Amino acid sequence: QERDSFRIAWSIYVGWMPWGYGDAEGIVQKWADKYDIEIDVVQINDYIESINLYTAGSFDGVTVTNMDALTIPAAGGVDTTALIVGDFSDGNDGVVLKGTDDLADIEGKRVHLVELSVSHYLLARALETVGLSERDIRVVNTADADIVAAFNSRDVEAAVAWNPQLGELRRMPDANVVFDSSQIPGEIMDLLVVNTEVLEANPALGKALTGAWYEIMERMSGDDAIAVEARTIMGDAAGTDLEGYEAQLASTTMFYDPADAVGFVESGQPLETMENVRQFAFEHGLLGERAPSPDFVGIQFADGSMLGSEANVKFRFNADYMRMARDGEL
Amino acid sequence: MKRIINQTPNRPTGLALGLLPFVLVLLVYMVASAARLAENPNDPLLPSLSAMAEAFQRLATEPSRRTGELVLWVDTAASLTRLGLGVLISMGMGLVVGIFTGLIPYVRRAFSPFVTVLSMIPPLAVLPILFIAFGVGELAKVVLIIFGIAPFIMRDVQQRVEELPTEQLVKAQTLGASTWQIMLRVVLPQVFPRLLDATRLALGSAWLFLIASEAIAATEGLGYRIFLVRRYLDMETILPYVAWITLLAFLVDILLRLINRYCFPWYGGRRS
Amino acid sequence: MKRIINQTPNRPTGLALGLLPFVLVLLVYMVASAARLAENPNDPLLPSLSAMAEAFQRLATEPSRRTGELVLWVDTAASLTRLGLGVLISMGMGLVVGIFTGLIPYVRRAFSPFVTVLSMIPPLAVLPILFIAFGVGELAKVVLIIFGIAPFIMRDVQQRVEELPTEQLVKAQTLGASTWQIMLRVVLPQVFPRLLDATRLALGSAWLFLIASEAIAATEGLGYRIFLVRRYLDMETILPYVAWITLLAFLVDILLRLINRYCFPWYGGRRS
Amino acid sequence: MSAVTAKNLWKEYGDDVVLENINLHVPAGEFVTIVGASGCGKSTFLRMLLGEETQTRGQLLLGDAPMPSEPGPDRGVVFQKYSVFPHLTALKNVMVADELASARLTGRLFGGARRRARERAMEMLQAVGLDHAADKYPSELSGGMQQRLAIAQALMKDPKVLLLDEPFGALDPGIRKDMHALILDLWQRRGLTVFMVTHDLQEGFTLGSRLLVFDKVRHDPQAPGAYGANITYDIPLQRQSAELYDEVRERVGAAEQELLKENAR
Amino acid sequence: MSAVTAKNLWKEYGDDVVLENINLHVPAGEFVTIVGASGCGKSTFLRMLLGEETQTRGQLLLGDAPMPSEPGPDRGVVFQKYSVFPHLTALKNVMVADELASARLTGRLFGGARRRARERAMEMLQAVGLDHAADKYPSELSGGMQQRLAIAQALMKDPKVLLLDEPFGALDPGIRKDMHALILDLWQRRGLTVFMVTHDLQEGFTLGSRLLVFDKVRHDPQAPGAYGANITYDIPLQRQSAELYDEVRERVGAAEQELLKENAR
Ligand SMILES: Nc1ncnc2c1ncn2[C@@H]1O[C@H](COP(=O)(O)OP(=O)(O)OP(=O)(O)O)[C@@H](O)[C@H]1O
Ligand SMILES: Nc1ncnc2c1ncn2[C@@H]1O[C@H](COP(=O)(O)OP(=O)(O)OP(=O)(O)O)[C@@H](O)[C@H]1O
Ligand SMILES: [Mg+2]
Ligand SMILES: [Mg+2]
Repeated sequence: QERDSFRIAWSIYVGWMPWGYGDAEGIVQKWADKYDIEIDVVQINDYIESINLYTAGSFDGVTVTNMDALTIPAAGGVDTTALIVGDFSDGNDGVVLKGTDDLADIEGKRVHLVELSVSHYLLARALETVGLSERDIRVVNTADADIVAAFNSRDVEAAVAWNPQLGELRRMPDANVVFDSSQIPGEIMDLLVVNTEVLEANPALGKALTGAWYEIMERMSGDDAIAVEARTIMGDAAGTDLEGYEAQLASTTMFYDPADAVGFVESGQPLETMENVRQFAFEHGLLGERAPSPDFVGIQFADGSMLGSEANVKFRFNADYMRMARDGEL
Repeated sequence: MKRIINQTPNRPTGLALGLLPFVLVLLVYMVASAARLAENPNDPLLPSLSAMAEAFQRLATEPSRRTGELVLWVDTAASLTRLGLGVLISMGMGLVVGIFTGLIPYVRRAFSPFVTVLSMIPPLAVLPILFIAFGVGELAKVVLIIFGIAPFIMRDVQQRVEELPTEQLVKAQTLGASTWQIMLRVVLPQVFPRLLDATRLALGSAWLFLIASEAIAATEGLGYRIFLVRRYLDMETILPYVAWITLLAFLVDILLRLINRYCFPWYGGRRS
Repeated sequence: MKRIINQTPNRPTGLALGLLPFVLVLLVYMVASAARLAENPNDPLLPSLSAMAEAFQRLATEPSRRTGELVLWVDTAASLTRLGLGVLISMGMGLVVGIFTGLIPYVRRAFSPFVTVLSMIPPLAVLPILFIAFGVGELAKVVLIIFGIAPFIMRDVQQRVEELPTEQLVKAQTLGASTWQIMLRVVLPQVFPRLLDATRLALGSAWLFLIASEAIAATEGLGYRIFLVRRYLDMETILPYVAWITLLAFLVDILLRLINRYCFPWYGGRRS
Repeated sequence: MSAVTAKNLWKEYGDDVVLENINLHVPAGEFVTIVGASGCGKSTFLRMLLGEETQTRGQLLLGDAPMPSEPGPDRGVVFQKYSVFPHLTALKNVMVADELASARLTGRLFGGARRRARERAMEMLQAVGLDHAADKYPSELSGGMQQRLAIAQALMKDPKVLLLDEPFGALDPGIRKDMHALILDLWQRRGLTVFMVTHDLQEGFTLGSRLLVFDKVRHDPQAPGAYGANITYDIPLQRQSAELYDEVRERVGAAEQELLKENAR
Repeated sequence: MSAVTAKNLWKEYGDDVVLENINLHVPAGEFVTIVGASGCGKSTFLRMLLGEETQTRGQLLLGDAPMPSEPGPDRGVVFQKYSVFPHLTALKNVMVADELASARLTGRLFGGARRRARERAMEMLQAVGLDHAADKYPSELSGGMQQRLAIAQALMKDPKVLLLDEPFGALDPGIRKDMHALILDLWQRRGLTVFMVTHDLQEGFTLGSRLLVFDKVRHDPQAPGAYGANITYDIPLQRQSAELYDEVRERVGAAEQELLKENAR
């Protein structure tokens, strides 16, 4: 049904900081006014909680990775559309070992990570590359906020983390990043997803959000004073500074230009990635105990191709709005 | 008509009244759940009672796909072990520190303000320090519980010791007791049931710290499971787990009451 | 030589003794910090006292580059507002429910078991449910505090009401008081100081829940800040914040004591 | 006019018989003292007169009507402890009686009504000799003063019957004698019917106009609760109460002085 | 032989003078009863005899040596309340005296030593008439029985001096008389020196062999703490104690019966 007031949740992460900036600087407001709607952008501290709230219907959209979008809202029956693919992790997630720089040495260790998150997925992909499986290690669920402190403890030898924590781990003496997401480029995507039904009934929401996003992108990219100031503000909001934030950006492939994003989404990569992801998710019970096979949830891609059940499509990649941005139709 | 404060329900009415709120909550839940499920049968938020019962049974009786363990029992054993250790050590520390600070003026002056300040520090905020000092294994979890409840128990025991009538201490001295003998034969046995009362009061916090520590770094445990499955909003697991924890908390509380009743028949008990 | 229980330090000795543990802890910290910093001057774990003092001063006096606000004061105001609201509402609920369940047998039978069960549910475990039910605004944080401490206060107030000597209630009736008047003029004023005592006991948990809820969804607040910088292990901020929270907790506790002392001169007070 | 009548009165708690077949007729204006072994049911009987407990068999009449089933303003009461409200000053403890009657909703009076209630209360405090302590809290009063206050409070509603459960049990012997003088004075002047439980046989004899002894007549060692207590002695104390009053007053004042003088060297 | 001697004894708390220039000489074997207004320092004096408090000026001698500065086994004590250990049965409350003496480290005896301590304790319980209640906890005993127990406990160490601070203050008059008989009996048989504080003047006169009255001689209304109490009367009660004992015993037994008979119709 048609509405004129919407709520979007975001959480602190390098690729999503622009939302906070756009909200504070009035850019989101400006675009919402243009389409005569209201958009409330809310920061949620705890990433998982923000997704849960979206799934429960408290929000119309949320910032999320491709994997969590599949396993939480989509598997929970909420038809979800990836409206904007903002970036993919290109070294922002990594496996860190103490005292060795060989990934194979991970065998038999207790690995600290946020269980069932993209870190877990990254670990699974990393283990494949050295012919190991999850059975060869022991996963210890560790809260993302505490992983840095935990790694300082003598009995922790291995961890998987994302930025900014990864940066902190990297700086510690004796720590080595033995595998990172730049070795599986494009597999960990940072998205803005919205509820499909809401989007279909209110295309203005999609247009306003996409328009705002790419205006922010334009502002923050480059080296002019405005861009530097924007990145300073984002760094500050993330609890670090300009330098720290730029270090994080360096390991992120931002799609500053909508054309790049459209190109990425329309390539075959998302399908390939989601195939891996859904197998992983199924193996770990992330699709729910009642999911009989990975095909339980259907995934639709920008070119119309499909994975899984066509009767139960709950996760869709949509390039329409990014294309409009590319073509200047917003 | 009597004033309402002078009216007492008879036994069956009383029982029925006591059940009423539970039945009401259950009904409200069932209606809300049915309404949500009618809209979206996959909605994870308010699963039906039968789905929860099924999930609980599965957790209790079917080996997990990933680890081959009976999840519920593994979690329960792990959590109760941590809780038990943390609480027992806290009790020991509370007893020793409380008796010394309560009984010996010099020790009281030296440690009582320190313990008071210690008890005001929010333990969750100093987690990083605990990690670094005690690692992230079982020890850290037990230490978090101790850090959370031991200062409280120490203060409570100290107060109970200070409340002992001076008359008793004087009497013991006129019977020739030394400080050590007074501790052993007069103070310790009288403080023990009060220690159990203090522990009962502290158990709520102990459960909280247990869950918080398991949420932060663990491979099994009741809190671990809840925070893990929270990742995919698996209320089918969370709600039965919450009920299970509540039941366990209840049983531990009753156990402590019974110990007090049967081991210390002379003790009238503190209300609460 | 007197027995050690009969020896009391004089005032200056007592004060010195009380300071001793604090000085010791400080010394140990300084030595440990210096040792770590000598090894690695960038070590974030145990910052020097001067670094912490600097960080604290910066937070307290320099406007944030991003928002132009004085971070420490914004955080403190936000947290105290939530805490205050949560605690006040809990007190109100505790007072009303406690008086009714304590005084009126029918109400007691109906709600007392329910409140008991409610007080056993670990609030952290139902955190996700609370956020969904109450949104992520201020309301949810306040509700978490209420959920965490109101059942405790209700039970405590109920017990205090039940402890009122029957003689008083009978006396009031022989003076012609109705149930409502008994509540208003006999029970309420007598229970009020006890309510403050119960609140003091519950404040530790209230802080805990405040910090936990701010960790999950907030844009300012003491718990939010600690959580935010925890990712960077920024102990320069965390430790002064912990000290600050401890100080605030202390002041609130003292405030409640003073209110009790001055507003209820007839009330001897419950120890603890 | 008869104040209280009991006809074949029984009180049982489950299988425990506390009072067994009590028959009693007390005319208005009597001062009944009740003694008996601990646990024999004296307080229970008083609680029945209060309306706190109901008989399980038989009849209990107040005047000609059945005893009301809950406490009310026609029967005042003073217990051994906890009779006064610790959170109110002496004056307010007494004023509260008028406030409750006049302000059904708030239980408080304001303005002129408050001033009048205050005056009435001050008079009552004066009557029990507490006017100098009007602004003190009960915890600041001695045990004897607290009991004076409790009596003042109980008399504010002008009850026909005054019930006293060991009112002086916790007081020192000297103070106790002052209290005897006070209660006799009030009984005289106000024409009260008084029921007073006491543990002090002496007190029972010297104070009342009639003494009741409660005791179990039958005993079953196997089942201590099988039989209840009855009135085993009902002794009219043969003195004109006015005379008695003077006599007691004299004795109270003089006794201690004499003792001291006699024995001093 | 002199048991207790006070020479120019003062006791001050800061600026508050509690006791002022007390001079006293009590030979061994006396039964000293102490009376005085509330708060005048009777308990303080007793606490000084106990060693709990120290004089601020003057001398206090036990025998010929200065009073020890803390309580010890040569001076037994019974308070009004809390004298016995609630967590021990009556028997163990008495046994504990021997256990503490013989087992310095554990405070417990085993085997034969335990049996002997048990026998001694049973004898003492018998002496105070509590042998039938040996296995009861204090909370299961009546007030009078608790005080008997406290006395038994206090006598286990064979103290030369027995200090009693209103030991019967909380008891009913009837029971109080039994206790008087008991304490006189023990005093007689064991040759104790007894100091007993009481609020009951009557008790002070009939029980002791010597009565001390504590009172303030000087008063300063501006500064109530400026002057302390002194001994204003020191009355030797001129009776042979054996006679007295018999007399009291008779009175106690007979008094109530007579009262009842006289007045019964
Ligand atoms: N609510 C009750 N339920 C069951 N038994 C009761 C109740 N109230 C009193 N009793 C019993 O009734 C008996 C009489 O009690 P009551 O208090 O009337 O004695 P009493 O004569 O006042 O004793 P005392 O002199 O010690 O005050 C006691 O055995 C007591 O246990
Ligand atoms: N530790 C103390 N510090 C200061 N003042 C004290 C202390 N102990 C007693 N006092 C004061 O000494 C005075 C005498 O007290 P004490 O208890 O000896 O009186 P008492 O004669 O035993 O009275 P009562 O008959 O009420 O028992 C009182 O005014 C009391 O306030
Ligand atoms: Mg009674
Ligand atoms: Mg005294």
